[in-house]
Amino acid sequence: MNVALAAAMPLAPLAAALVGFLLRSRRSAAALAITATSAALLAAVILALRFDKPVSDGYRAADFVDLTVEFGVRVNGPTTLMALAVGAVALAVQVYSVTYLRDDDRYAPYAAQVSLFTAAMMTVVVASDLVQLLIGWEVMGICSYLLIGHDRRLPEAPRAAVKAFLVTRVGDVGFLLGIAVLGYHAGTFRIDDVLAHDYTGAQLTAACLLLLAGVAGKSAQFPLHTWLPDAMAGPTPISALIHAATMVAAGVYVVTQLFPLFAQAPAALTVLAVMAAITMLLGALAAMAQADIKRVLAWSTVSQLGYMTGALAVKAPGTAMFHLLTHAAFKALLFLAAGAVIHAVGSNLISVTGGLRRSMPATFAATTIGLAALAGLPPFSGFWSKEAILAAAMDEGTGPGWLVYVAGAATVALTGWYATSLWLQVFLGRPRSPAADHAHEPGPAMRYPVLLLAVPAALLGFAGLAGGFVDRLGPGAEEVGHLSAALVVPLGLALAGAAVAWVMWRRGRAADVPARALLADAFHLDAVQAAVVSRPVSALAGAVRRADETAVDGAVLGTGAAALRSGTVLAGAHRAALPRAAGAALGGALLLGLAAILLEWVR
Amino acid sequence: MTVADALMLALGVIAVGAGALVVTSTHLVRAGFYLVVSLGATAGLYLMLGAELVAWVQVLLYVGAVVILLLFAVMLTRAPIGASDDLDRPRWPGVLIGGGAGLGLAALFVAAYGWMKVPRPPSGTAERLGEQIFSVWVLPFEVVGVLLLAALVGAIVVSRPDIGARR
Amino acid sequence: MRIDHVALLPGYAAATTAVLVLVLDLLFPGRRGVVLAGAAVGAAATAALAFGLALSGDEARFAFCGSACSFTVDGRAAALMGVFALVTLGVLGLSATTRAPMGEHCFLLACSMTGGVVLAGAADLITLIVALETLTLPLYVLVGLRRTLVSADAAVTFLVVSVVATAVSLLGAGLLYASTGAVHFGQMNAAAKDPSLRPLAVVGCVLLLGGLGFKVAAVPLHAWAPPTYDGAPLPVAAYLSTASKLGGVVALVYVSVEAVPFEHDVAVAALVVLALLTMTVGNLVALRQRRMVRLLAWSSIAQAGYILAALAVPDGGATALTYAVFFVALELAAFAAVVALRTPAPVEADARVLVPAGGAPAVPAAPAPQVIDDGGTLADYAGAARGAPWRSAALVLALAGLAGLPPGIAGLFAKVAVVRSLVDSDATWLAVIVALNAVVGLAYYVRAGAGLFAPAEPGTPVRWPRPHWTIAVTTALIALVALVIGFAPQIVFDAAAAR
Amino acid sequence: MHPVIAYVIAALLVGLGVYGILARRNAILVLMAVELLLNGVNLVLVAADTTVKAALPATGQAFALFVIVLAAAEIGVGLAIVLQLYRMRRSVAVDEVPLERVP
Amino acid sequence: MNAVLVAVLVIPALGALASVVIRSDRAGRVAGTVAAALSLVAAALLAVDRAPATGDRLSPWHQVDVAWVPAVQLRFHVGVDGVSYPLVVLTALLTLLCCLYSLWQVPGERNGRQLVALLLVVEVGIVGVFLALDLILFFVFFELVLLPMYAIIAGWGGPERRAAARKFVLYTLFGSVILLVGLLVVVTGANTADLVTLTESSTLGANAQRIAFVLLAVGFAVKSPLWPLHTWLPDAHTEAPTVGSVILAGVLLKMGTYGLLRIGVGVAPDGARWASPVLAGLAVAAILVGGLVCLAQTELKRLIAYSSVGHMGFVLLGIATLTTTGFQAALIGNLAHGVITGLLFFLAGAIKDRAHTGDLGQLGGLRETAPVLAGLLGFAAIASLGLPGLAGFWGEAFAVVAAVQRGWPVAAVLAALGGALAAAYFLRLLRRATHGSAAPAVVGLSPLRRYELAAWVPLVLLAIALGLVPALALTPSAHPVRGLTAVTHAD
Repeated sequence: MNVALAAAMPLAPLAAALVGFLLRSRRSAAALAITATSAALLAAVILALRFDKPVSDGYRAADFVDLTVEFGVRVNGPTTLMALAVGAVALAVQVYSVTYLRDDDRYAPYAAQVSLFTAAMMTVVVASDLVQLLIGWEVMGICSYLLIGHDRRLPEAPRAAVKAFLVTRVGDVGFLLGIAVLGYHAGTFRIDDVLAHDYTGAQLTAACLLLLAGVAGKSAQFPLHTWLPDAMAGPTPISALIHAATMVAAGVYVVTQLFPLFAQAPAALTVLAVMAAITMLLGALAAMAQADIKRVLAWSTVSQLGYMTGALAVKAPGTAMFHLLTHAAFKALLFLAAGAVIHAVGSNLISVTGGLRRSMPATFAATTIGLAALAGLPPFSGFWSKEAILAAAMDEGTGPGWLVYVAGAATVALTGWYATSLWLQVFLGRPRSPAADHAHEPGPAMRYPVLLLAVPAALLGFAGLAGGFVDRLGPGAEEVGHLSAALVVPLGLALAGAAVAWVMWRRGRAADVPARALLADAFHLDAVQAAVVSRPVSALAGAVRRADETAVDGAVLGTGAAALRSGTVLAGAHRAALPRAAGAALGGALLLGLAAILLEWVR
Repeated sequence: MTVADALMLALGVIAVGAGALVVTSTHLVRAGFYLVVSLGATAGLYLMLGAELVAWVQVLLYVGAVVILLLFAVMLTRAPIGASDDLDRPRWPGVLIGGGAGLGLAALFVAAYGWMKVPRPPSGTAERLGEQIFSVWVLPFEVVGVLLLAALVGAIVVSRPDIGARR
Repeated sequence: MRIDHVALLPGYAAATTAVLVLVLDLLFPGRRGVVLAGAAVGAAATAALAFGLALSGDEARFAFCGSACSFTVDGRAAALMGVFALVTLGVLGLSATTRAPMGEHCFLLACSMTGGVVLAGAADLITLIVALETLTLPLYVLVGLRRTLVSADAAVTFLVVSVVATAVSLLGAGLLYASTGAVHFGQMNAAAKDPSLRPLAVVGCVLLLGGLGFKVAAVPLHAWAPPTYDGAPLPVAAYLSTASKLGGVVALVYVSVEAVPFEHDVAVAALVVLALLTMTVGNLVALRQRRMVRLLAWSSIAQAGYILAALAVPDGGATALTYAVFFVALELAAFAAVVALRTPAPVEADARVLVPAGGAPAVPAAPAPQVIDDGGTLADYAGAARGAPWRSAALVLALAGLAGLPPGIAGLFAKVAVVRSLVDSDATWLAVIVALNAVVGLAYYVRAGAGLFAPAEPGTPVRWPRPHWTIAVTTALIALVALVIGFAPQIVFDAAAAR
Repeated sequence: MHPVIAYVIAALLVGLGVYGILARRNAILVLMAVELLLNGVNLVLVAADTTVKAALPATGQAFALFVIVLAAAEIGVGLAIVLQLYRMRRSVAVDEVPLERVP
Repeated sequence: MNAVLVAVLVIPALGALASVVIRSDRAGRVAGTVAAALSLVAAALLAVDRAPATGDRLSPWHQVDVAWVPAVQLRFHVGVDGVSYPLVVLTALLTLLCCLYSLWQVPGERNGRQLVALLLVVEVGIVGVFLALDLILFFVFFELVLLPMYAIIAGWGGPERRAAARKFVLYTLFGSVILLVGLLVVVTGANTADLVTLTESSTLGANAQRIAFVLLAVGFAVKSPLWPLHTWLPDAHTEAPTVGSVILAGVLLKMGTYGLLRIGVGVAPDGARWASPVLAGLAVAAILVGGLVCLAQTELKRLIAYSSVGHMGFVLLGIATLTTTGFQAALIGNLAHGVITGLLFFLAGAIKDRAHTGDLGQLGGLRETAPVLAGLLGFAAIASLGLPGLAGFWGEAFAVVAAVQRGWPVAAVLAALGGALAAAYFLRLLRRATHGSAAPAVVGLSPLRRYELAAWVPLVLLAIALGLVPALALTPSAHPVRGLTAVTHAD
């Protein structure tokens, strides 16, 4: 039964997607998509309620004789929670999109793509085999590509879409190789068998580092984070679903699922810690300087993902899982709310908002909850998970632990700053544009998902006090729900950040951060990437093409031309009179005779 | 160095000398006559080597027929009777290849036989040869008959354009 | 002196045909059809007798045996006689509209056939050379019978080079006799002990092979072939490139395999050199040809190169003959298609080409263009595929076969056989060269074939008149044969191996 | 007697024939040169009879006879063809006979 | 069943004959199409009542064995097994689709029945290659394809067709003559041309095996094509008519890879092991060069052609590893490439026919004016860049896995990067062709016809099916592949 439920979670949206691509009318498309997603969510709920012990089942899908690939499901605690989160956010987004894309004639394929994404994400969640997981993993990527490129009005959309897919794909090269290493040594790709297999240290380190490349790509970790902010060109609901709640978290989720391997590869964990520290600080700093609501949220996502990987780096996957869930809730909430704001003022820019407190009370309330959770203010969900991570880092105590702790603490302050600053600039004060003057709440289909998401964003933290929930988070969740005296430090930092932001806002200088240009451009890492990778590759491509056409093909054509030329020369030798023929005959005979004699003599 | 050798040498000198004139003379007609001389001398050599039949056939067929034919051809092609200077092409290929062939062959023979001495072959081999031709070599003999017939008809049909015009 | 007249039957038949034609021509002056029919019947009878002989029994038949026999008819020889006769038959079938006097045309062909038939059975140098000469000499005349400047040039070229080559091979034969004291193949083999005479034998062997190389147009004795083929009437060109070439191959096989095995390595060296030169030069020059018949001529030179290559390996004789037979079938099919496509214009046109004695240009003049009586340029075939699909199909089949590609599977098997025998005797390098030459070959075969499908250029009124019915039938039959032996090649392989 | 003399004479005749074939423009002279060459060949054949221990005595002479006949036949046809060439070109110069043809 | 085996070869031949002799163009095309359909049925039927496996390396399900030309050891020995069966079916299917397409659309609208006839002849040749169990017979069929394909390109192709067709026929003939020498080295060395015997018990000496394998590999590499012997492919593809490109990319190239696996590896395993590193190196080079050239390519069909070079590189890499994983990956990669690239060329042809240009600079905004076409193009491109869940994935991913397995990490990494390159150039293609605002060239395109969809949909479904149920292709070939690697690893 549980197996069937788990199988239903990806299959229902998949079916909806396949059918949906053929549909034309938006009504039926919407109905189909919402039904299927609800079905998936329902299955997830039932599964979460019925779940008692981990199960795993599957069938052999591909037979490579000495390697086999299995398609199946593998259910354990984190699986159920993750499925729940994915289902909920997906449903919220589907409903929200119906209104958000009211006047878009390509809604039907959009809905189908979202369904396909849901199916892929669910596949990643329940996959029982690494290759199966890879399938879901990459299909998510292509859906993200398609959906980012959805908006035809934005000239930068296609570029952003391609960038998002390519950067993650580069990471996936490592992911594929990592899977290959694991599967080759274990002789199978079944996750359970892989976890059970006894690898040598070198194999593990290699495999884990390779996997981390993929994780970095998907979860936008430094240095492969550059695609996520650009991905904001996609429709806001997509940003909420894919680039905040689910796909970007998939990397973290996969690591939690494979954590036993990472636990034996300290080198990989150290790398992960460094990655995480850089990522969270980088994200927070960049978020401070953005002028665009969505980009603020995007960078904050980067930074929050840094927290999760940091938790993993300090061997607390359960805690990472916890933060993943809370983050999914409040970040989805924030994006959808931001969507409402953008919808109301018709622009992404913070500078055209202001004083929306009165005109959009519901959105204001929801955003307040979301930002509070983001900033880690008690009692909102973000507070609990972030505290747990920092506590875990402190307990870890080793170098990586401290690194994560210090970076995390610093990030808390920065987060407090930009969260508050955003909140103040958008909702308080006076409207800074006519659009902000006439802003109004969106329709119910957009309002209710926001409000519904506000509930977990506010309260999910308390689940950490429930033992059963904590067990489901999987190993390394000891810190969850245990508050210690140490929490005053981050809390204080957060409040300090908020205070600074308030002061600056009061002085009307909320926007001018020190070194604004540098931060806004995230330390010019994009330019670096272009200079180090993109441009050399395209230059190389041009060179190779020229070489292929001139040298390789040239050799071929040259041979032909040479044959023709020699033909011409020889034919010219025959453009003569009869005696030459006789001469050739006699001369040839003479030469043959002489040659024969010489041959005779040498013998 | 016997009498026979001396005789052979003399005939040889005649044959070769006349041959040289054949291929160098600037008079077409004279070239024909030099050819007669050369062939005749060779016939003499055949006699020395005990091949009467060959010798006489040579005299009859060549000196009697072939050369006459050649001379007729010379006349029919309205060739100048006197000296004409346009008979020769650039010489060097001829000199090169001809010289190479002649001297090479000569060297070959000298190397092969040296100053070997053989008894002078008995004369009167004619009848033996005759019966051989009509026993062992009768097949090529018959075929040669066909060949000559073809040559005859061919020569006629080529040299008489009016046959071609007939339908 | 034992004479097995059964063995001689095909020869008799051939000679009789010649005489019969002469008589018929006297009895029925101007009745071209009768003469042609008579000749055809004679050739058919010869072929029938030969193949009957081939199938009659396994043991070889001998004739004119003193201490050794000068005429041997085994299965292979009989089959070859049959092939000569069939080729002659085919050429006769294509001659229906030739502008040469029919009586002489058929007579000379019959004489030539006689030479071929005897050649197939020859077992001593004298018979071999006489037969070969009988095969060749009538062709001088036939080539000249078009009575145009071009054909006169062709005839003289053919004559001079041929005479020279004959002289060379005679010299070789003489040296061989001088060193071995025998002319019968078997005995020559046994003789040649005296080491001081070996150089003579070596040179003789090489000169003989070289001289015979003229008949297969092996480089450097090849230069006569293109102008001669191009100048000759089409059927005669067909005969030259098939029967005459086959004669050369037979002679080469007999000499190199039967007569002078004691000089085998020398023979091989000579043949390899000839083969490399021949196939490469032939193919490369063929690339530049614009006239159909010249292209076929150069391609047949290249093909001779493959045959020589096959000859250059031990027991390559059978392979060489096999290849030669396949080649003859395809080449004849090609020429038949060309004849069928280039149906001569009405006879009145003659007056214009026949330069009357008296006022002739001193410089080589291009043939009067308005008269279609030669292969023409490749461009002249544009639009043929549309105007004359079946004839074009036959030509394409033949060209494909010559290139060694399906649908002309016969050619493919021929190539396979040659490469196989080369690889088999560890001459893989030579096999590779042959293979690469095949690629060059395809280049011009494709060009010729594609020319048929090119759209006829506007302005020139291209019409494809129906050919004379005998030509049509003959072409169809030859193409059919070329196709069928592609699917049943084993016949040829067996015949070539039968001793 | 010393057959080598005959042989050398033959060789020289052959050489002269070759030279003639290559150096002469007039077709008839070319044919004469061919006769010279064949004559040399005959001399070789006849001389061979005296030196070699023949399986069948005097084979060389027989061969020589056949060669003479072949030569005669060739000359006959050859001259006819040369005459035809003359009718066409009013000239029998072999180096006016082209191997290549302009289409 | 053996009757069916022969029928698979005979039906298309008869169809070709029929469509030529029938006077009416329309009727000729129909007759040919019917024959193609019948041959597809026959091909599909081959899977039923298989003979039990006799050998462990090559044991045909059905076979026909008749003496033909003993002199060159040629027997008419054909048979089908798990390795060849999917390819045979694919060939029959693609031919049928091309014939269907040609029922309505023939370039220049000139003598379509000849085109159909040529397509059928090509089918005979290709199917024959896949069925042949005799080396010489294999070669005969291998050659049979050349001239008809030349005629298709030269007769119905684009403006530069003559040169392209010439290059194609000469270059590939070069390959096949080298192949011939290699085959004959094997035949004369082992004194048999029977593939079953040779594969089951190779009596070939090590040295002969090396010579043979090198010659065979060169021959097949030209056909496949393997860098640097690939330059005939882009021209041929660019100039060939749509159906020509489809057949060319879909199945004709497979003759090379199939031959390399079935004959090269099967007959000269020692030679294969000896040469495999070089082969792998070239394969990786092909992957990277193909990808990079595509990245700088501006012509639609040329780009797809070069992508084929890259994809076949993956297949050859799989073969070069000499592991079961590699072989299986190569086989399914063959099929996937056939299906997907066939679809891509169909679409490219449709676009070029409508927009009258294949220049990516002049295309653009296709999804605004022709959303379905753009969607299908997107699907095909995504499938072709090896997205997991679609057909292309298995071959490429597991070629990489096989490289890891063989202990060639560098090759694996480079190949995987090549996969990323594939993503790069295909997304670049989509961005240039479909995204953005509609370019003038793509405004007012005629809508898709029903027959076009009929020709494409089967390929789309097949691409999805192979992606989700790879067992379709992998299960039948598992047994022979195990046997083959048993040979190559027998030290």
